[in-house]
Amino acid sequence: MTALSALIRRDIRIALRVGGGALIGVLFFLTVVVLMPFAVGPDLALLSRLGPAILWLGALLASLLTLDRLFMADHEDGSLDLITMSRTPLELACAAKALAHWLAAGLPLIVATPVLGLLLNLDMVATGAVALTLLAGTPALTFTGMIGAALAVTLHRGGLLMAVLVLPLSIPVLIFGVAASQAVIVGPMTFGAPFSILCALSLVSLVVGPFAAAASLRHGLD
Amino acid sequence: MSLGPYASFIVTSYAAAAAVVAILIGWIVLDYRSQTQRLRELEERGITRRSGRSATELR
Amino acid sequence: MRLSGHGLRCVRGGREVFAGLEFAAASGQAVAVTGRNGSGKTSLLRLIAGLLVPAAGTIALDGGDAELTVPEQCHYLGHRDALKPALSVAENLVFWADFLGGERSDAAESLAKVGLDHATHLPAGFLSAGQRRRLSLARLLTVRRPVWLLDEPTNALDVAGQDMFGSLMREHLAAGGLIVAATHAPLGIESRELRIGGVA
Amino acid sequence: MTLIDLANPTRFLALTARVLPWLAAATVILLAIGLYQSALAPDDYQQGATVKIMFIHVPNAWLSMFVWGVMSIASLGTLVWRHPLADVAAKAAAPIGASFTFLALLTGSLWGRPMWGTYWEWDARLTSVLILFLMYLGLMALWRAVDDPSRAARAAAVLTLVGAINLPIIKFSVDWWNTLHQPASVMRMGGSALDKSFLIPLLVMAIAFTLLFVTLHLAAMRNEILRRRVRSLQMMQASRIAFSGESGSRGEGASNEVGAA
Repeated sequence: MTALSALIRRDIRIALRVGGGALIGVLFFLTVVVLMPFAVGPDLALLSRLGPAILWLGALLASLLTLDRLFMADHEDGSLDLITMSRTPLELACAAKALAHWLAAGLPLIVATPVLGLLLNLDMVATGAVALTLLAGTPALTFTGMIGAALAVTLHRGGLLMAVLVLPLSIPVLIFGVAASQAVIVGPMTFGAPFSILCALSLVSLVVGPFAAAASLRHGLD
Repeated sequence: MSLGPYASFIVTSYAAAAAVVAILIGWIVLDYRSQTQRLRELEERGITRRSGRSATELR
Repeated sequence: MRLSGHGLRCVRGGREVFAGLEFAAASGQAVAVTGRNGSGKTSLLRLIAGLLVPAAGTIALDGGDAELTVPEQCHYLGHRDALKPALSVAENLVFWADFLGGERSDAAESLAKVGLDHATHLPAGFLSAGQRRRLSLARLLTVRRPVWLLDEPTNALDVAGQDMFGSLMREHLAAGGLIVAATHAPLGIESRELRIGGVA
Repeated sequence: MTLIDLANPTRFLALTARVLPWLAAATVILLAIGLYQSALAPDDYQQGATVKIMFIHVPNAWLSMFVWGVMSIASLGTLVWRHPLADVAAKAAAPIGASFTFLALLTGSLWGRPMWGTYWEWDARLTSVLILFLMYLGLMALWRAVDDPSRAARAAAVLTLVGAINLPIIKFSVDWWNTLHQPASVMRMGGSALDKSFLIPLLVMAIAFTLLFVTLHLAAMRNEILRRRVRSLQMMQASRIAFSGESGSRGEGASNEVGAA
């Protein structure tokens, strides 16, 4: 346990220090969401209808695009070798890294949601629903995105390739995340059904993500 | 002076401005203290500037 | 304790690096792996460290902790320092000590041994290449592991640093540890030579 | 005291220490007068008492642009004149500018709520200020992303100047976009048609806030100079460590490693 908490603490510390990128994700989220009205038009009624979708897309892109350095930095400076050799199972180490990333980069997105909800003319209930679905859904994004980050190390390519690999995997999360938020705002579905599927998706990715990432890292090291 | 039906908005605006300016001042003061503190620590370890002058001295 | 490899074959990128490699080292012994560039010195170390999978052959550590795998009982000091420039010297070292776990000694003491005790709170990014190497060595001292796998360990170290490193290696061997080092330069301690890739 | 004299950071620190108390005092006095006058200002016949929000909204909106202007001049100083304090000035101004811009947005939306019925309207002015705010945040992120301040300075200077050129274009585009969708602007504050009873407090507040900025900016610049001294001393310390081995009791012999300074 000390090993994992040490890893989590280190990653969060690096993310928050000078040169770290924890808050750039939030800034990206903000910028993407602000761009939308310029394409859609400033019609508040329309924006509030599209609001959950815009927020979800923004959060999806922000949480996936910040992921591509998750293993790359550790690979470049040799830390990944030591992590692989250590007595901590690589799966757990991967899970710890993903958790640290979610705490440093995912949680701020959820905190920023109410402000953006204001810009998109969402009312309190709708904003709360979006924030809640993001809270349940972003772990799934981080943990599936982690697989792409591990592949990026293996293939020595980051950036767009990773996005292309991971974005299709995140479609289910997007579907149920937006569906659950829309259910609160317009109906006719109940909030419960899509939300529990969303939670299930998160739980599944919590299990599958670390194993897939660890497997791809193990085979990719050379 | 009566602020009318929207008093809370006016008060909030002024309060927010005061709060943000207070945070700015607080940040600048704390930052100043921590930087001078670190300079003093470095000096105690015998690390001085090439000019030989004290780094914290302002005059 | 005895570290040995039998019939090791290493294939990288479809090219056979070496085959039928045998080696053995017992407690208190150092093996200097030599050979021309590309002969597979680094590959051998990475095979032992479990970072590469041998195409054939086995690696065994007799007399080690039966609960642990061979890599878990090794220190690997590669070309890259595994240091984060944003963290301080002490934070870097304490992180690895916490993460790697097992028996450990005082981090401050190790830093003093490698001559970095005045830099504990400086960001690692301020260190020179030689100082970074010293910090990596402090990791080997802080966390106890019987087997040290060293890849060109004296790179970037100055003469004084090499002397310091020599005495640290001697201490480690005297305490019953063993060392496998890939090197061009003389290791500075008594060692058996394992020449791979044949005579050029 | 000329600009050349100010190039010496030590002399700049001395000047700052002398000037800051006076500046702070002037700021406090002017702010007090401005606040008093705005409290006495009459209600607007259309907007009622909410017009009082204008007295802080407008100075902040003015500063949001003024600070970018200051940073642009500082950026020219970095790129063209290579004035040693220019990038210190640019870096120190960014968070202060961002704070004022944030206040302009916040007070704008609080002012808009009674007028529009919502906190946020994609009104051309507010939207432009929002984009400006994002650019401030991006600039701060750039400063943070690069460890070496002199390297970050170049990049930030280029971005600031590009921003300065782009801002009018953005403003124009947003205006066009806005009128395309909403023929009638929701809120019109006649600029020069403002009554004298509003104009004087507004001017006093604007000057007071500008003075506040100058005070904070000088103090933040002083911090930045000290931060850089800490940094360079730490670098010196890092390169000196090897020598401390010399006097160590372990007798490992002298090391003459100098380290990357």
